[in-house]
Amino acid sequence: MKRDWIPWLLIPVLAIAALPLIGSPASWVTLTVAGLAMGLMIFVMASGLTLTFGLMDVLNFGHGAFIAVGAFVAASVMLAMAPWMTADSIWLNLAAIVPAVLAAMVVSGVLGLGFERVIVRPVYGQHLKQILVTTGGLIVAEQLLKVIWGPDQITLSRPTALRGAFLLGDVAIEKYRVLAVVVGLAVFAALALTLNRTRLGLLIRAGVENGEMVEALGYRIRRLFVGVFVVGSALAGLGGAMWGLYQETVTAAIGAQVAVLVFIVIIIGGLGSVGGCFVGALLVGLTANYIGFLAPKVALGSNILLMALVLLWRPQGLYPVAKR
Amino acid sequence: MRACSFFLLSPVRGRGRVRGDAPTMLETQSLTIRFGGHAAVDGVSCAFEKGTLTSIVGPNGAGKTTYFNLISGQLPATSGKVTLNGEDITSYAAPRRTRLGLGRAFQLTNLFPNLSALENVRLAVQVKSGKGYDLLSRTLTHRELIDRAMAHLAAVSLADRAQTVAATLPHGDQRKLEVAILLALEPDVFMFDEPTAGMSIDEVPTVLDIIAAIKARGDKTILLVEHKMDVVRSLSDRIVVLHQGKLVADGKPAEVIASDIVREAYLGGANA
Amino acid sequence: MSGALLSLRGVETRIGRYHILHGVEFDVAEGGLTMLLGRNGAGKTTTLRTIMGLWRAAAGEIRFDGRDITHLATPDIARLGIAYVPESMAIFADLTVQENLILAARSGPPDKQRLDWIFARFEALKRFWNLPAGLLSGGQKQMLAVARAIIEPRRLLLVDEPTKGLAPAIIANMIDAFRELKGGEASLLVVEQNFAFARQLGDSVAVMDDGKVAHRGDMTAFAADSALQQHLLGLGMDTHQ
Amino acid sequence: MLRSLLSDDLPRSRWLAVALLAILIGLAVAPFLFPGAKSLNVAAKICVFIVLAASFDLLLGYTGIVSFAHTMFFGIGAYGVAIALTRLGPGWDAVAVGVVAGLIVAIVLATLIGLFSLRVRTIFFAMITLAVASAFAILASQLSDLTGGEDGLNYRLPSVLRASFSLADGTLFGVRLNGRLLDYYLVYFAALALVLVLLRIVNSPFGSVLMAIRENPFRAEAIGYRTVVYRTIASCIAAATAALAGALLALWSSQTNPDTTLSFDIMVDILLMVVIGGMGTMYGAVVGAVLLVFAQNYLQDLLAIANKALAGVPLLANLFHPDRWLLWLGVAFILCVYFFPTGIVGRLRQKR
Repeated sequence: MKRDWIPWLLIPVLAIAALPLIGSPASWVTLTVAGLAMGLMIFVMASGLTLTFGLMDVLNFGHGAFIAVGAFVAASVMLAMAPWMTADSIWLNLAAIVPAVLAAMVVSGVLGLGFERVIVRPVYGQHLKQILVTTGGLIVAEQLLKVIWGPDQITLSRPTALRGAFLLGDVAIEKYRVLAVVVGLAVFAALALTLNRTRLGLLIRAGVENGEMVEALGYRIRRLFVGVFVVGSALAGLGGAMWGLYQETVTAAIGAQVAVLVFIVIIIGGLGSVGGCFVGALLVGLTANYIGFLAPKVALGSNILLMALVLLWRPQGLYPVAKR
Repeated sequence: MRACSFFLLSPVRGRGRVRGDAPTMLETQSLTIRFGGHAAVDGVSCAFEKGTLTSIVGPNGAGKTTYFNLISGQLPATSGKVTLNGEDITSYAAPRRTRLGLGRAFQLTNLFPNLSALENVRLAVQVKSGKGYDLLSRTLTHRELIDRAMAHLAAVSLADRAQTVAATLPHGDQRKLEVAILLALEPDVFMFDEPTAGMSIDEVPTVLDIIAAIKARGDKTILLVEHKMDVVRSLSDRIVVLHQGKLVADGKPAEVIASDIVREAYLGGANA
Repeated sequence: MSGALLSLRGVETRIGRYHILHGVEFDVAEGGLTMLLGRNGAGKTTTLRTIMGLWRAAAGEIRFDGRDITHLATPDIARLGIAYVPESMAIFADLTVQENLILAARSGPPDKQRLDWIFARFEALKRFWNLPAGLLSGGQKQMLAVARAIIEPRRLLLVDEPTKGLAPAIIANMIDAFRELKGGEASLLVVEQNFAFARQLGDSVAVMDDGKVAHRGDMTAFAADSALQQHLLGLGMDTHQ
Repeated sequence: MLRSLLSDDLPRSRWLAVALLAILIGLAVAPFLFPGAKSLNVAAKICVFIVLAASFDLLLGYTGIVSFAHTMFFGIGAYGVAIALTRLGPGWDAVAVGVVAGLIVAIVLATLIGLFSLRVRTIFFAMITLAVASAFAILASQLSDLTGGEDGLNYRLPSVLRASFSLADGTLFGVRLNGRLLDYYLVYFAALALVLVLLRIVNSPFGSVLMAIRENPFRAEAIGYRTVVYRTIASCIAAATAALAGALLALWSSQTNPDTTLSFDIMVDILLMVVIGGMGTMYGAVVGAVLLVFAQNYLQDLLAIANKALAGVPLLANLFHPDRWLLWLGVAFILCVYFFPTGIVGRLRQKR
């Protein structure tokens, strides 16, 4: 089979097409890095959602709750370790960030486990109820966040080592964005390797196609699904933590806001495809930054426009999943 | 009368049939659909005349239901043509074909489960009345639709279950309701996909009587997919045999049933 | 019945609102090959799916190797040593031929000798080893589906219409493969429309009609009784006369 | 007469009939029974939300479509009137222009979204509407020249609707007969009429097709109904009605901003109203809207009492904080979806 590379080509095509419009190469580099960073953060949050949909036909409208929880948990840990965050040593900074991010992932993951049991499991296969009940889950989760952390937004500042920018000539690249790109690529590489090179990955891919046959081969797809759901929730927590540091503020509504971008990305990618989700996320990130620079007022409409264009071209998304 | 002569076709490809006197109501020309590389229906050409009942038989996977889906528009043809009453309907979506007079009953019962039996049939009556887009009158004021729906329910002896929610009807009654919906569409071409499947023995005659009654009117065209050969034989004017997506035999019931090619299609080449 | 590896007693299955099986009863002997025949819609596929746990039996009992498996989950049933080749073949189209087989071999990398044995019968699988299975032809997919079921020794194979859409030469290979398997390591329950194939392979036969087993017995006797075949297998020319 | 007015869709439950009658009469006499600007405001809000929830039920309950863009149409209606009144001055001609423009925009958008995405599965449609609605909300706050941005618009209503306008000298039952009273009855009767129209639509031949599509879209298509067309028309009607509800809100409150018309919070409120009241019953939307607006005002008082009692306990006290009323309704919502899919009205009708 010929691999379908055209969607991947869209990324460089979009970047190159933007260059003459933006004019200044320096601004272009800054915007491109910013777009990649944003796209990769969204990818981290969206990857789990697209896989759970592929596996069990479950779409969790409450996914945003995990993003928000990740942001809050990470913020709490980092605020508690404020001296290390503000210290002038990259190692002390990291010693604060790493546990914060891990805590965010663990808490989101555990929450995902509970969410799957209480909210998602009773409504398998019933889409209308699923949409309603997971939205209900989001409402309750958002309120609980306010119960625990209070209704006000939390201000969070990045650690010393991640403030400022690298200067290459007249090009400024924010350090934090570079970190976001690195982490996002690492997550993508890990997911791609797992899916393509491990038995577990084979099982997940097979399960997305035909869960019943995977069961008939002797594997428990339910367990697989719960595992993917939990990992997806943990990744949403990681993404939430990164997004919180990126915005430098955390509010209970953060989840619902970012979830909209996440939905756009997985629709563009073709529900169920990790590769499509990756391409979609980068396209969304780049478009948002380019348009944000060129015509700030319509920046958010640009994602909708992008989605509409992609769906006109490929109505099932960039990489539709072959179903039974 | 029809002049259906009997052909044995070794390598069959779309071909003409000897024509009868009755006008052709429905015709497929080299109708083909491929899934991937596999042709599920492969160049089937066949004309169905007004006032006749044709049974389509063949072993599992021969492409009978797929052939039905191509005719009624549930699947798009890869190539070939479908004409209804002389009009090329190949590119039409299913609803339009239905409104033009193609009526189909489904193999697996396919109702509006939480609506009453009457409402199921009334919705079908309503299609041709053109009242579907009427949003400001009350449904209950359209007595004529309700009366006609009741008449169709009575025709399948379900009149006393009119107010029962479809999902709670016993299986046999659901099959009858399916037939009532088809009657209510008042089509020119009736397509029955195993109408007696899953019915208890004593319920089968009701449905067969209905089919016989439609046939007796003489102005309708009936296509029937059925496995019970005694049913096929007693009702059909003509039998068409599909095997691996191709039309392999076509002719009078007695001749087709007795033919080797049919035996081969069913039993896999053994002289059992 | 002694020596029965699989036995069904009074199995009833409902799918949604439909009552499909009405008390199915038959056995598959240890080391034997039972052909499950019957016309369309008689309930053969539903029977296989019920054994595999893909539909739940509403009543009755299914025993495998003396153990009640009626209420086990599908993966647990598979792990007892039952493999299933569905009618739809259910190939993982996005995975390569190799990956399909790696998944099917639960206990580790596929055994080299066994692979060679499979390649000898289904040569196309070797040729398209690294190709996504979705690109195989219908017949090649069927080979892969069967190969997936026999990549490791299993005690019972449930095979739904293995010859559908196959060329005669490949059918011959399929017959070879099943012959070698039965009696040796595996017992088989095969749903089949192709009677020529069925009579060559089957030791015993169960014929289904309207969700029940209408006839059980020896294949040789059944193959000799053409009136019974015609009555049960759907042509029924001599009935109701 | 009553049958015709209710389009043969009678309450079919004594308690439901009592509740509906109480709502109908209660809202009619509200200005006299509970005088004061605040309670009149609550009553008017109930009227507006009844229309909004009922129009959403046409989609969710009757057609089986989940749209998260319903507040967008509500906002379009409100902003249509608000912008027209701001730009053209406080006249009825401006109101007419605003209402018509809002309706046109709403219908065009609903048609576009419908034709574009109603062919696909429920989930797809829900996601797309969510995305479109959020983009629209941000767009509205960005185009501050037109919409006043985050602050919204403050404008003057036509003079007959203002408090300074005197309908007649003196008072009736101690209530001044001024323009606000007139405005309230404008909202009340418009809402009543719209609900009756929606009731008629769901009980019309067209409405029966919608239910058929909800039950089995494949079969509806097979007997000859073009489901995409019906679904699109249904979303256009729902969008237009939501826009009219928005216009009523704008005519009542003399200010329009994103928080009161476009926010996701309002969308959540509508969902709660329809699901808790009872999907696919139309009366459920009425009951749900009343319940929710009441809860917003009185559940808070109840929670405040619990909050005081638990003042010492750290997390528990927060759980019963008056601002957390939505938490409890959210829980009720989830329980409803699981255990009472036909909501309050469905329960009442079962009991008879």
